Amino acid sequence: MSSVATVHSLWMTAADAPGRIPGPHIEYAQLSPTLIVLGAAVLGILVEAFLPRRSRYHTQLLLSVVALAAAFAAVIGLAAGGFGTSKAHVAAMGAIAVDGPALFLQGTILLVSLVAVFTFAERRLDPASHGKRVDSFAAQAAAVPGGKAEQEAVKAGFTTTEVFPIVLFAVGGMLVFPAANDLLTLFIALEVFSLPLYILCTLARRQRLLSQEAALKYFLLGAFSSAFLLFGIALLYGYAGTVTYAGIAEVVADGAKQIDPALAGTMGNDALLLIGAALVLMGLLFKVGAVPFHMWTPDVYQGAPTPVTGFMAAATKVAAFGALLRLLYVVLPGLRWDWRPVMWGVAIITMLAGAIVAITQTDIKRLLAYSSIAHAGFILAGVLATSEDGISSVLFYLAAYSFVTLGAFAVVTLVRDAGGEATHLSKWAGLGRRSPLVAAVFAVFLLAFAGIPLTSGFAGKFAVFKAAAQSGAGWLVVIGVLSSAIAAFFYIRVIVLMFFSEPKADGPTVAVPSPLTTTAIAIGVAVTVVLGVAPQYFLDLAGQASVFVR
Amino acid sequence: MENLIALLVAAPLVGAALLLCGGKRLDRAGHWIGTLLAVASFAVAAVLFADMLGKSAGDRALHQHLFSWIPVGGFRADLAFQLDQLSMTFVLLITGVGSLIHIYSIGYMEHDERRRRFFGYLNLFLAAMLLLVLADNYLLLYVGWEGVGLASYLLIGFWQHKPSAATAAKKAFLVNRVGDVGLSIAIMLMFTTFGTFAFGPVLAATGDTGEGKLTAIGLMLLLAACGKSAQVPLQSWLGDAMEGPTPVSALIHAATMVTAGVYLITRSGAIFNAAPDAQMAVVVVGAVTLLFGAIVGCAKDDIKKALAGSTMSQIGYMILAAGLGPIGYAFAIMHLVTHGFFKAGLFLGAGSVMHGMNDEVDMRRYGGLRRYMPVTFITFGLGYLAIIGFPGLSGFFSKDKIIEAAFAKGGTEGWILGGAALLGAAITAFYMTRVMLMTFFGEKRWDPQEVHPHESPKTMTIPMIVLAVGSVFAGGLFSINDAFVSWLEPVTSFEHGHSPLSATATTTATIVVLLVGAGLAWLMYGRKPVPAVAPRGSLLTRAARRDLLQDDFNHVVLVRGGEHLTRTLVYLDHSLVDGAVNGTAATMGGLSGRLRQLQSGFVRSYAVQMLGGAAVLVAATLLMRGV
Amino acid sequence: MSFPLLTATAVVPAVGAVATAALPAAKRTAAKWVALSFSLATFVLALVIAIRFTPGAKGPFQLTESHAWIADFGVRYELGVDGIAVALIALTALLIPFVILAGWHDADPLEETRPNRRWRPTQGFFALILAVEAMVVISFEATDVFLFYLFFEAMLIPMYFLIGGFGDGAGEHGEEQAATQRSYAAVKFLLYNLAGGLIMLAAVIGLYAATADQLGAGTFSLPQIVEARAAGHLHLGAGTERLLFLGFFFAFAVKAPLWPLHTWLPNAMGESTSPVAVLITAVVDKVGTFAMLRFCIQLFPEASKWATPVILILALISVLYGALLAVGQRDIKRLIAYASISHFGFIILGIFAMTSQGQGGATLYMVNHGISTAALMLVAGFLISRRGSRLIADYGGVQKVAPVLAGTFLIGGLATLSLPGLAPFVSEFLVLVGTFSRYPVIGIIASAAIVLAALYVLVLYQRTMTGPVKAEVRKMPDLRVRELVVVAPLIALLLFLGVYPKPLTDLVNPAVEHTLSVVDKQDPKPDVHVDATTGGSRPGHATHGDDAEAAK
Amino acid sequence: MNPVYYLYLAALLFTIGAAGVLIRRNAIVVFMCIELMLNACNLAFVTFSRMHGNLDGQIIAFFTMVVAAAEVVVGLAIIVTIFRTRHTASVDDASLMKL
Repeated sequence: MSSVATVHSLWMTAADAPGRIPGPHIEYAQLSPTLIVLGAAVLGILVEAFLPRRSRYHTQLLLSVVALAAAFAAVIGLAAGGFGTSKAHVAAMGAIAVDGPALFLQGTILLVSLVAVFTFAERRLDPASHGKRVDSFAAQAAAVPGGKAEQEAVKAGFTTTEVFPIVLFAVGGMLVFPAANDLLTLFIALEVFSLPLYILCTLARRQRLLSQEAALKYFLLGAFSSAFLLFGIALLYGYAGTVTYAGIAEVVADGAKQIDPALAGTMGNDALLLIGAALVLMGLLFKVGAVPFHMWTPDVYQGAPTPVTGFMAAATKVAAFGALLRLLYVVLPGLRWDWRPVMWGVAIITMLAGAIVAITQTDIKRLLAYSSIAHAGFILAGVLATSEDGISSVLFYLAAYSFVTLGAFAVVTLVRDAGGEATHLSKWAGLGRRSPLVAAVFAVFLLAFAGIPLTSGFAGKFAVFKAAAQSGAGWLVVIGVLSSAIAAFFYIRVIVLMFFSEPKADGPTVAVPSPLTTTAIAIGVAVTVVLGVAPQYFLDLAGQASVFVR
Repeated sequence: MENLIALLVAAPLVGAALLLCGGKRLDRAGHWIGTLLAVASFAVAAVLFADMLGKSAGDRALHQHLFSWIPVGGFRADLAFQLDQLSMTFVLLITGVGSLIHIYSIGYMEHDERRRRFFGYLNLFLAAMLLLVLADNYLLLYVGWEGVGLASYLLIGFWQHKPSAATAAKKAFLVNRVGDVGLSIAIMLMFTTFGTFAFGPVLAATGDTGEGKLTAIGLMLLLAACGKSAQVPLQSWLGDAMEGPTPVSALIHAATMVTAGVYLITRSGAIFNAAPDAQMAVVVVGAVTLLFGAIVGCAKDDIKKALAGSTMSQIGYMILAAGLGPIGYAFAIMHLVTHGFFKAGLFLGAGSVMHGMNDEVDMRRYGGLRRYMPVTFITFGLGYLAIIGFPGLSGFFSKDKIIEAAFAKGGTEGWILGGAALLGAAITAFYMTRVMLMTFFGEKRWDPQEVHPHESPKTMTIPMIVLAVGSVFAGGLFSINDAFVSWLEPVTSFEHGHSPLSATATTTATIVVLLVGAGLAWLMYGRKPVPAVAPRGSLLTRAARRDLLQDDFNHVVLVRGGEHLTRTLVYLDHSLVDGAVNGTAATMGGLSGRLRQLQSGFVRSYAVQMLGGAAVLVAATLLMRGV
Repeated sequence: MSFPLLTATAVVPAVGAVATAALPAAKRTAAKWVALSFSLATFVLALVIAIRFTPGAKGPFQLTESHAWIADFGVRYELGVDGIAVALIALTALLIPFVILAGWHDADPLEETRPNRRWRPTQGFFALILAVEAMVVISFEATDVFLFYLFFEAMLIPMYFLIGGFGDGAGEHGEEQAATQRSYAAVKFLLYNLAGGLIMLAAVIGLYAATADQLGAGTFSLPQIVEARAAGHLHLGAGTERLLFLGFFFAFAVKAPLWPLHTWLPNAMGESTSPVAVLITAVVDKVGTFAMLRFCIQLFPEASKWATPVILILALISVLYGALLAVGQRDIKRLIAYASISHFGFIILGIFAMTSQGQGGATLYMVNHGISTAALMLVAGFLISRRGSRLIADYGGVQKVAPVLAGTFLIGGLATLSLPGLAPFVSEFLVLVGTFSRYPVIGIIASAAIVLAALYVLVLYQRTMTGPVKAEVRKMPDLRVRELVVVAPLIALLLFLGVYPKPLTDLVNPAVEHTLSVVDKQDPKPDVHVDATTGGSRPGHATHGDDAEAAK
Repeated sequence: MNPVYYLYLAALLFTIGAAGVLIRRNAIVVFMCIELMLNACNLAFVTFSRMHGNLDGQIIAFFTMVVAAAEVVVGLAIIVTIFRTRHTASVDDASLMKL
């Protein structure tokens, strides 16, 4: 908000002598994670521009990995420096919060992205074309699918190494999103990580029609929802006269403060406040994929290149829920009694709808999409606890969930047949007989989704439900467990398919991945098990990080 | 001395274990081992008996406590034996007759390749039966009670390859189980009433509790007795039980096991004495059964089934006597013992006949056999005379006493019961004479080409002779200055009944009816030849051939009804209980199918839904505030 | 701190599972022996527990272990055993070796050459069995509700694979359909129990919320909660307590299984191989009844009393219903399954009769039923494996060709109909007496099952074993040595515990007393007090002549 | 005149935009409608800014324009690719993925 604030003060002090405009005070050190990532992204663009084609892949990969690792290190540094707890404060002149939740979520996002980048860089799965190993991205996104240009591009062995900087941009946005401390920053961050994602969706090497369609849908609906978000922001601004979280919260807290009667129509007008809040919430709910704003999820998850889907499913949820938490806990706590019941409703239909619709899915990626919707519902249950337990449980759940998702989609990339990935469930029949290991790993992820004890899924579920129950929403918990019982059904279905049904003759083959994907999956399994068996350390972490700075 | 008691049970038990687990290598010596152990048990019994006679009537009861069996809370069941005069009587009967029948079986089962197992089962039976009569508490008695049930199941179904045998065995066990439920409920009642179910305390405490409870206990005990002793209404199994080898019929279904009911009632005398209603029920059951059995006995052409009917009826006498209370207990037991002798003898005789007639059981295919198997004829004849109560033989003394006691019940009841008993005596005479005539007299109705009747080997005849001797003299011995009564008196207590008729009157009446019955039989089967195929006969006859339709009743009501019930339940379990579960799953599937239609694939419909959602969201938020 | 015996007992089989699973495809026989030896080691440890355990010592639990685990959830790693737990652990550890032996060839791959060598069904089979054992053992030991819940739920997964993954190849309409039926049964089993478990999860969370609300810090430690309640620090409102109770009970009733939640059992037992079927009824389901006794009643005494009437009725229905349906079955294994339902009815009846006989009997029942069903089911399995059919109608006259098999089968059957002299009689009679002494009518109605049991067992025996020898059966071999080794000890045990159950009762009684003290229920007193010293019947008769007078 | 009218206008424009998104088939037009919605927001911002007498709203309007421009870049890129693939820009034709 630097600029806004300064200009504002200028306006007020127009009378006295113009002169020294005080430069904004930015704590670069504390913003370092974001800055590192975005800087790397810019570098990446330059690399694309100036490096010869053959050396780009490795450079980009190295660059992004180093950047993300460095950013993560920075986050750790900040956390160690106590910015998560004692020294938590609002940086960049009120634009960005540096506090526990922000750092925890940024850390999670960075780790997830790091792992995701591995899957992006995977080049062993697709059969080598013309002697060159290729990844799962289009040779030349601009070329018409099946057209002459594309064939040439393929023959020339082009690859879209741009994905790396694009991902970095997205990550940058995601880092800001949960830390945004005023509505404008929120909006900008949203766009900054959405636009790259739209692009990433179009880049699939196989089934490009689906890929492009997914992008279109995602883009249109995303833009549509962000328009609502923006309008909501406008209304809130109209209500409070400011867009800083603290400012709005203040106004909300002590209701209509005395202002000149001319503005009585707007200032402190609850209608503005409520409608605005609702619209902003809608914008965020769209991103987390809560019913009824979830339509994009299945289509986009299915159409997008699987590594992108994994990244999106994991990282976007983390970022969006972070923003949602901050909004509800920092901006609108005074409004609790208004939004809680509404959000309860949203949580319930999200849990139920997600679980129920998933039962009849036939495509593994769509199945996971719906399961992610159901999980959004579970997380909402934690969000609504409006207690520190609620925050910490959500943080923990997000961490646990994102790695499971990433791992699951990584496994999906392995199961392939002539037409690329074999995502239709019928193709997965008897996978357990063909390659028990892969099937077993996938089963672990599914069980984690289902929330079977001794997996991270169970710990997370228990945490959020516990928080909900303690906040007095016991019936929400009951509905939650019921819908997870329904959800269990389709996870089990997949396991049955993999282990108990005879393998088909023309079944898919399981490609042997490079160390990159292997690492990704391994990390996924490790996190799933560790957080399932010995979650205490991470619960503590989330616990310490569960205080928002105001 | 009391430490020997366990030995009584142990000997046959060891035998059973040896023979059943021993495997083929014991096939040769198996039957000898079995017999030896049975005899050993008898020897021990004899020793104990001698010792007991040496003591004064007061302290003859012995007691042996092995270990605490089931201790849970206030529930204390011990594995402990008690040997008093009553038990002693039974022990002698069981081991004695048992040993004889073991010996008999050696010959009888000679050609059966599973003889070893047969003897194993016999030993098992002895052990269980002895446990039953030696137990010092009802729960242990229950063990023996079901044990003999198992043994009889195994032995009835010994020729398992015959479906009829297997079915009969199953039937016997099931009907017995119904009775056993009665016993177990009785035990539970005792536990809740007295806090224990050991004979001593329970029987001592009958005074301190309400008659209602006691009546309930008594009726439950009666139910048990009915099951085991084939009394109406649970008598249906005994006839079919004749599917078993004849020695089995002799030992289990004539001499010992079926009399367990009488033992139970006599043993629980104190309870019944304090519960007149229960007593009355006992008497009625006894009277009804003694007529029922007798009538059935008249109509059967299968020699064993005829004898089975007679058994039923004779036990009816005992139960009747036991129901009369202190005036009857002793006579009940006495008749039980004498009956043990002659009925066993009769069965063995029948067995010997069948042995000689290649297992033909239809009396209409017999005739004039006295010439071919004299020993059998004589022993059987003596048994016959005994059972019809021919003056001077065992049956006369015991049965006569019971009839007298029945009259002594007093009032109209007395007359009715006495009359029934007399009638029973007459019918007994009739059907036994019938059996006698059809088997040993008249012209031969068998084909000399196929069957060559011959006398049985020594192993079979000797036991028959011994039993015959018993059935001749036992009654007389017992009645010498009421030896038997005074022997049992300390246990069962005895009162002299005051019959409206004088003893002599009763006796003469008995003899008269006896002669009438026998004469009638001679008129029907002695004078004119017996048709080789049964005539259609009167309605009653036909009913009697079918056990007075009692089986048909069971079949229609219980079996059919049960089948329908189970079939319905199986159906409901599938369609209703399970259907509910699968139903929910199906519903979910359907719901899911309908919901996913919303995902139409058109961006604009998504947008519409989002807008709608937004609208709802806003509306709801405003509603919450009530703006 | 002493040697963590309880943990070890759970860890050994777990290690065994890993070791077995790790063996390469070729080492099939080795896997079997490894599994067997580990299960035996577990049995030894269980014996050590039984020895180290001193019945009637102070405090509800012994050999306790306690470590911090997930502080945020108020979860501690708390183990401890009472007599009941010891008995059941011993049972489990005892049965598993037999299960493994009995299933020796059940998981051999059908044809030697598999498409790939990574598929190792045999290793998987035995590893899963051991995994189940480990989880069952630890859920018997857990005194922390959450810890218990964790494994109570987790054990579904290996069970699920055991049921769905391995069949006895005796399907009525060929292997293809058998496979589908199997996976249906497996899914049904899993979903049924998972649903129950999730309902329970809600209750568990509720319990945490309640304790956290009233004790400051949420806790799951059973002793702690019982203590707090006794000391009056913890007052769940009647409403809350009932809801929580129902949540717990539902899960356990599914597991037990109690009518009308039983329908998964016949499918599961019918489709799986008989060793697995034994694992289900004899071991895993016991966790349900055990948990009723340990958690439902001790955590929510008031609610337990409140719910008792309904539960007793349901249990009574199970008793009769199961027996009647058993009579109506055409499939040997399903018949045994329904018989088990009837028996579980008895167990639950005993537990909720709230008398020392009832609960003591119920505990004995768990053990005895485990042994007897194992005996019957395993012999049935041997029979089925010979003929390749589960249909009763396909047999006849077996005892002629395979007398030993028939004999053992009969003994198993007699145990199932709880014939006196065999172990189940003791427990069944105790349960009946215990029930009768507080609820006479229910006790009497339940006794009807005595007859029904005889009916289904004897009909089964008659149809399969007796009668003329069927052609298909003529070549049937008698029991082999391995099979005898499995059956003989079980039968011996049945006889021993039938004649001398005292060791078991001594073990169980104090635990039962403690449970009842938590619920504070006393056994009803008899009308007449007689000193229960068993003396000869002499003293009675001095007086009873007068009694007769008095009665008139 | 009362600045509130501008708010009404903004709301109206926003609604028109939203309606357009729902009604129009051509991706380009749909996209333009979204832009219209954004601009409606801008109007609202500016109005509020005037009412509150601070500049935040106007600054935000600038940011919004930038964002809108960025969206155009990305959006048109996507739409054009799809047009070249399918030779149609109708959003209803892009419905391969459903249910």
